[in-house]
Amino acid sequence: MSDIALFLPETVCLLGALVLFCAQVFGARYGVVWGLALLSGVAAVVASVWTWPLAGEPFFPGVYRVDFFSQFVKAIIAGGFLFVAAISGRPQTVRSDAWAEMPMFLLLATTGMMMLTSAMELVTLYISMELAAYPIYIAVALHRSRSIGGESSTKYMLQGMVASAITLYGLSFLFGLSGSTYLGTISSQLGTLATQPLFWLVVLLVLAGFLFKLAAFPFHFWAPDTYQTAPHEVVTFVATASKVAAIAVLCRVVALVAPAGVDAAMASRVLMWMSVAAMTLGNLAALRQGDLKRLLGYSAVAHAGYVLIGIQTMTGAGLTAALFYALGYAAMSALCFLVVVEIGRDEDLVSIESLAGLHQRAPLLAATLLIGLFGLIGLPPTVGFIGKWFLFSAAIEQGQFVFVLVAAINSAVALYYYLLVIRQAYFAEGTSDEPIHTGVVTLAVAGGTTGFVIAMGVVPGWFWARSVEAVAALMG
Amino acid sequence: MQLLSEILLCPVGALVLVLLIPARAVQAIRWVCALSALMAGVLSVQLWRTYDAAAGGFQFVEIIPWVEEVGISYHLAVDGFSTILVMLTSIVFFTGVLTMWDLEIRVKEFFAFMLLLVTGVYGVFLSQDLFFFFLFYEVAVVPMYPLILIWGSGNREYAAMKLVLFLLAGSALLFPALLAIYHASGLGTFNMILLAQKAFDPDFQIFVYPFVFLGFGVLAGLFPFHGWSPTGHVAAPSAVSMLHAGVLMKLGAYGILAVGIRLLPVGAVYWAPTFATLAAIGVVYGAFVAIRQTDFKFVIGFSSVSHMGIVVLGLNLAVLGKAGQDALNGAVFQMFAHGIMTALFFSTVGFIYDRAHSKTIADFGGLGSQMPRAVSVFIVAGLCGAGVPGLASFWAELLVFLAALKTYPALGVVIIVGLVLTAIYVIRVFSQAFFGPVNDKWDDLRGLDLKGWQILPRAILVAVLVYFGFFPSALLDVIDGTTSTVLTSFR
Amino acid sequence: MTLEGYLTLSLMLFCIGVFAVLSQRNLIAVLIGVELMMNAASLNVMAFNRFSVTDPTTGQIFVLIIIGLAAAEVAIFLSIIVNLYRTRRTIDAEQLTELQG
Amino acid sequence: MLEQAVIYLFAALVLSGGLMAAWTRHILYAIIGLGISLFGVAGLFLYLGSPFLAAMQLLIYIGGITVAIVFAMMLSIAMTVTPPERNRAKTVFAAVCTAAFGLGVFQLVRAARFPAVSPAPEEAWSVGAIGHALLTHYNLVFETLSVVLLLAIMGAILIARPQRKAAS
Amino acid sequence: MDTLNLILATTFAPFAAFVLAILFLMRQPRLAQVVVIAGGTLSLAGAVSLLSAGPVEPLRYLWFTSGDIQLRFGFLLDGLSLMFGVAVALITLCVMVYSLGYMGHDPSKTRYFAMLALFEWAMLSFVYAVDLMQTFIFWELVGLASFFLIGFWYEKPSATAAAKKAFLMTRVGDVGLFIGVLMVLQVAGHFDVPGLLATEGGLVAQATPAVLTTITLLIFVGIVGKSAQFPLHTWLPDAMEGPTPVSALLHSATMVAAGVYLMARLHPLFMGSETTLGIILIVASMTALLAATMAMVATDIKRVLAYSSISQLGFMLLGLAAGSLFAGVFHLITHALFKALLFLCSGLFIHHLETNDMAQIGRGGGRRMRFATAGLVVGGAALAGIPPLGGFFSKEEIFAALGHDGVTLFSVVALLAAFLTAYYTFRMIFLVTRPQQVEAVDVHGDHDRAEPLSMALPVVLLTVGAAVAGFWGGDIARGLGIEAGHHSLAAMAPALAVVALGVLVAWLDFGRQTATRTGFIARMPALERLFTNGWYVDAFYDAVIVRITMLAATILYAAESRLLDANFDRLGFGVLGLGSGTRRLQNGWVQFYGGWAVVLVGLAAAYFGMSD
Repeated sequence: MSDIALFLPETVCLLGALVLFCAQVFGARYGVVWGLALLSGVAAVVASVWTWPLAGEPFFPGVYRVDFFSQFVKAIIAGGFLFVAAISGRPQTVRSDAWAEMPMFLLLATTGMMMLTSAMELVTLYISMELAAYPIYIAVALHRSRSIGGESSTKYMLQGMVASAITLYGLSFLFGLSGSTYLGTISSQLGTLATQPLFWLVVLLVLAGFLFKLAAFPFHFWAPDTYQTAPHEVVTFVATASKVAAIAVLCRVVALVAPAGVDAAMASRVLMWMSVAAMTLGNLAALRQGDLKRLLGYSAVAHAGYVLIGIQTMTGAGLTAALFYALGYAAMSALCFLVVVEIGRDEDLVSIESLAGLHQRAPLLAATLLIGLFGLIGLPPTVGFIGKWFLFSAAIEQGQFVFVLVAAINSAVALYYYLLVIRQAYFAEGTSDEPIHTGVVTLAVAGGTTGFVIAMGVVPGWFWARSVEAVAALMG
Repeated sequence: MQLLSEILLCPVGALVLVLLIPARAVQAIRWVCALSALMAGVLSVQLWRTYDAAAGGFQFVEIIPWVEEVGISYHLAVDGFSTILVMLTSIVFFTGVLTMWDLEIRVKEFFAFMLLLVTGVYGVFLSQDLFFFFLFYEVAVVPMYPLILIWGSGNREYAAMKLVLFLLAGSALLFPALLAIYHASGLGTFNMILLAQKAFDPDFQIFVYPFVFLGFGVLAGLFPFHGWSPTGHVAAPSAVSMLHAGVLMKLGAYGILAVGIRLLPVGAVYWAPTFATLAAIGVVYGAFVAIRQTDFKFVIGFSSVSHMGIVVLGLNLAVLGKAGQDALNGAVFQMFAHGIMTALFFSTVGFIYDRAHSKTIADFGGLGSQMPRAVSVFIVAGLCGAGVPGLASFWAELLVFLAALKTYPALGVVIIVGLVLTAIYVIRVFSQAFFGPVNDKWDDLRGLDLKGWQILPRAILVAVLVYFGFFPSALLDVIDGTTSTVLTSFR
Repeated sequence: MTLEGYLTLSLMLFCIGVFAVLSQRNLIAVLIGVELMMNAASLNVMAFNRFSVTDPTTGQIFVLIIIGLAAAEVAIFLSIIVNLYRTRRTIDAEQLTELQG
Repeated sequence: MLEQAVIYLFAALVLSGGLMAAWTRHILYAIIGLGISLFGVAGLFLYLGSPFLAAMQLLIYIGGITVAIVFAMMLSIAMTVTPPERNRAKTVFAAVCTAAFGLGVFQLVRAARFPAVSPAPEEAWSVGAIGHALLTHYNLVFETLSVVLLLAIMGAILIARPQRKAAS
Repeated sequence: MDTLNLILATTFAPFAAFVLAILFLMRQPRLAQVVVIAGGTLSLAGAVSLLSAGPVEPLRYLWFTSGDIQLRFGFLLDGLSLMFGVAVALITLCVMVYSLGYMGHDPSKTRYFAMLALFEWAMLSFVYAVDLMQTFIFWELVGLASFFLIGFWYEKPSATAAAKKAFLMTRVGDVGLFIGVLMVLQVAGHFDVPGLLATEGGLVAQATPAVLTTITLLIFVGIVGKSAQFPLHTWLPDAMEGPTPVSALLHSATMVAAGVYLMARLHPLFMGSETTLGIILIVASMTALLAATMAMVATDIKRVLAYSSISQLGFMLLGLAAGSLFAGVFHLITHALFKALLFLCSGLFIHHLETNDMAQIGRGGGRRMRFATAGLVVGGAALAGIPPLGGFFSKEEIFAALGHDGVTLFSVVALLAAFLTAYYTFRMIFLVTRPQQVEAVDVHGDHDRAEPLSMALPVVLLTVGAAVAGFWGGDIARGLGIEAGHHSLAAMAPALAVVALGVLVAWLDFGRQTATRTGFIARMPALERLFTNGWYVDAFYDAVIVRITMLAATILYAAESRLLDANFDRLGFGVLGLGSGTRRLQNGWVQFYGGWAVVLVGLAAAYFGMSD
């Protein structure tokens, strides 16, 4: 019973996937499927939040850990799924014969991500990673236009496979170095392991798969392509839930090796350089983009860099900041993609030009986009500002002044392309004045998420306290 | 709720209201803004009257813990400086709303952004928490982009982008610096009053101070990082220029003062000669460049560079001890005076532009007979800019020049000679645009001069300039006590 | 053969896989490269399982899972290739350059 | 001695098959190379103490995966008939990258110290033990694998099938 | 009324009038006139009653405090300020009344009268100021009023240009004064004039000689600007573009005399520095001579008067610098009266005959305008120094002061200037009153309309004043607390002689029936050109100073736009270019992407390998 309680969120997701599978088999109308998906999403969120006070290790000891960290992140991931489900009322860019399956795949991926945050054993970790990845590979390929979806899904999956093979190779060494697949056991041997350079390389290899998910340099090349050409709803999922899961597992791994102290400095340094490269490349490449989703893809690369600032500190404060930022980032990019979904209803590709006149056609969407982009820029009163504040603060605490300076300059550079988007939405005159009709559910979600982004920015205290608690559970 | 929160609430509340009012109810939106501005004004005057200048220091303190784990709190308090700067903001806010009363395009959005901007400005002046200080700082800066872009004129896209990029590049310097201050203190608090009591390691101060100074300096129009300012002024709509030059640029100077000088005294002293020179160059340079401008707003823009140079110069001289009191008094006074003055400038130029659709000086001629009131108002502002006694900025310049002369005689002489340059560009505008043969082209402007309530905002600004021109002690008494407190660490 | 020998062998296999992934033009051949990489990892695990680990079931299950996942992966990737081939009429990695910049 | 020789033979198979797969321009040869290499790996598994895995490797990999690849190969008739030219620059690039990676890892592996234990008793290697572990310690993994396989099959079918008209 | 209320009424009555007029009476010019003249009258009454009450202790009130600086606002009521105050108030009132006629048809009358009121307020406050900073402030405000009044007819480009020139050139002087004043503060720690002048603990005692010299020289720079001394004198002739009453009031009688007044006020300080006195002597004597030469060749009556003002101001400064406070102040007051008179007379001519040219005035029948002609002759005689008119005595005092140390170069120059003064003055009188023929112009008949009461009355009043002013010397000396010297006829002889010579030459050139009506200078064309072009000072300014300033502005503006701004833009575009470059990394070759990952992992491995 208690095992079921501890495993409740994943169970709910799996059950939801099963129900969706059945619905699909029986040829239910998409409206029904959508309703069920929403229901599953709500149930998953509720289940995750319900399990917040719980802690324990279901199945066999050491395999799977349920603590506040994992459940907190699961709630976010479930929230991400719910968001995607909510805006998928009419997923036009998804191949029409796959509408019914799409929520199921995403729900399975959600399950994988949830497991990822709890997995304490290498094989479980690996298989969770693949469970989280495969449905997305599939979903990306299910674009209504094969010619658009084909290339990017191929590239995406290919890079994913290579990254996961690298991870796998790393895991094999980890297994060999410690003689165990249990993270608990591995961390207990940290004292001897940490003195070996190979161990740190192996940690890096293991991180490859997660850095890939996070779209961090040098595993970021898929991001712009996939963001640009995958179905809008799927990208939304990739940009929100998937990122959170990746950050969570990065935190998990880093928390594992952080006690190595001085020995961890080199790994930390490597992550720092990755962070610099990611944010610089991401921001620079985004400067000259014409496609909104592609731009957001590069922005995601840059944000991966920002998140790594927190992670590379390998301190509680840094991980807390990274987690906090992950939460905020998911919400912010969700807002942007909500607008993408709405205006890209009939378009395979969403160019920045197509935002022209948005403030007239759909003032609320324009405002949503504005808040989302303000968040990504890092402006108050959104969470983007305080999130960056915490991240930078954690790094400064480690004396990384120049690094933070580089990051701050990066965010100033980033301003340019975000503002161009805002300019298009708010300033350019569109060819059509026709209002964009937005569903009630989408509007509600937009309002809620906007509120969330601002609430996190204005009263960060509660969220920060939760993040602190979560990281305490992680490190403890 | 206490006074300072009430002041802050005025724009915030109005913002919420404006967002709730449908965009078609233009008149309602205007009235909400005007009333909130009026209320803020009344409260600011109350603050000014009730602030106990004799006691000095921080008063009206409000602290609510915000994120206790990291020591962030909602912490409002004012000293003499912020008291008068809050008043400045209120005046410019109110007159700005009135100036834009005729706006017809996207009124709701305009006032929403403007209220956001004003919120940020109030927030910076009132916050005594480093985090909120920076937060409000960013809040104040960013609405400039849409404001210029959508309601601006001329090369607005370029100007808006340039402005925001410059300013946020500045805040990129601030970001690590402020955090470094927080961590170096080891106090675990962002409370600026507590941080100010902490004696930071001198090497640390010397390292961090330039970041703080330059970061805020960009916003203060510091030479050579002033490029955004004239371009931005030119493109912006009048109320935005008013707020921008009148108040926003003061944020930069105030930041240098509140963070740089208060928290990092040793660094400030170490760097003061360098930065004082830079500021002095800006004073003369801005004046020279203004002479060659062909556009009203560019003249004003470069004059702002020049005048803000005086402020920054004053701040730097303040820490050098020889005439610190005068320098700092002068700098703060100049912030106020320049704020009102440029607000007046832009309010009027905007008015003329809205009617004539030209800002080119050479296009006009003899405008004095066509729009005598608008021109008179502009002349008052111009004379204030030229440092004519009887208008507020004379005192400010007097004090700063005095300090400059005492501290660096040669530099002092140079910037005082710069007064001639100031006179040149001011008089040049007068004689080219307002005097001289009447240009028939603008005869249809005769009926369009300031009238009725349009006079009100300009009259308020002129009245303020004259009032403090004759009764400087009304400001100086408030400033002086705080100045001595700030400067105790430099004696 | 010693543990080091196996490790070197698997590293070489991994590198061969990497080389195949990076140099082959046919996407199927690229997939083969990935398979080689995964096999290298399997070989590693089994070697450690033999020489460094007390409980040999762990490694075996690890490899079993790897094989299973490889099967799933191949299935999905092949279907994606098929999907690609339908419109592009090619599975040449070098011709997939529509998305750039 | 003989055992060692066989082990080296399998190792040679692994490498040569791999090289063949990696170098050839003909997809068919590549698949054959893969088969050889996998066969070698299976053989090594045998000598590393796990006949079970060797069998699995043969069954699933060579029997399943390779065959699937062959089917897929038939799609791309054009590339099968006229293998594409080798892109010299890319090959060099690939070689350099690979070498950097290989050398980097190699120097660390060589320097690394791994725990050495005496070989486990024979019964620990039994298939029964594996089965037991799969149902106890690794039940989660085992269940998950089934989900993954299921979704992979569904996904593969969904992606590869010709597009139908919308079902809604 | 006690002194405080009296002085406040004196100074602030015009201010109140100004505020009322400018804010509320733009549409009611008649009412504005009344208000302003009422204010002026009140001032005059106040000034007179203050003078009659005699000197009192200075009044001081704290204006503001900044650190250790205390700025006071107050009134210094000693003989000097009381006398000059009355002169100012009197002449101002005269000019105001005169303007009723002169500006009667101007549409912007209110603005005009308001500015006159502003001027009077500023000037009186300046005169009575007890604090050096207060002095400076009102000195500036006086200049401001001057700017507006010169440019009153702003549609006229020449007026605008003149106003601009006046403002800027006096600004140059003001900068010197400003620095000087600030230096005073640095040395003395306060601005209190009586305190600075005190023989014990005053500035002379506090400052080292070098500092004192610097300070006084800086203050003198201000005086040079305001009192139109060489080389900053060129704005004054141009300032004649303003309405003639304004010229009478500001640009001859009162405002330009502010410089002289300031020197008189601070006389003890100047006496403390020999160097400064020497320089002042040189500058003042040069000015007196140069301006006189220019007046010789001018044809515009107002310009002649303007040059003469410059020259006479030079005389005053000569007197002061020669050590005689009395000489300077005496000449200041007499000059104020007769020069105001001369301007008002010229205004009558100009108003009626609508020409500035002396010859045309003469031909147009100027001499038939009785009040104007009478005033012109009396005032001219006073200017030339014909006894027993005002100018004779005051100028005599200056010669005496100069001759105190024997015959010096300065005395000679002054005599030369006095000769020229007599010459050009009578040239003016003769050109107006003795034209070769009078053309039949239709304006002859109605002299009442030509010289209405409002304009005639002040002329008459000032004519009387100019005539009798010479006999006030004793009173003025007493007011200053100085024993007036008595000069023997022998001492007066040279001056009388040169004046007589001047008149004679003027008669020969212009007065007699057969005169050619060209000056003797026409026989020296080079010199004539030099004089006509004002010794090429303006040309020098245009060619050098203005050009250098504008060149600097141009260069800096070019630097701003091409160097600074362009480079920031370039930086921005550079980053954008980097962006385009970075995009090329994403070249579409998926294997290239993989290569990155692999090679970087290899590099990381190498990095970790280095740890040993």
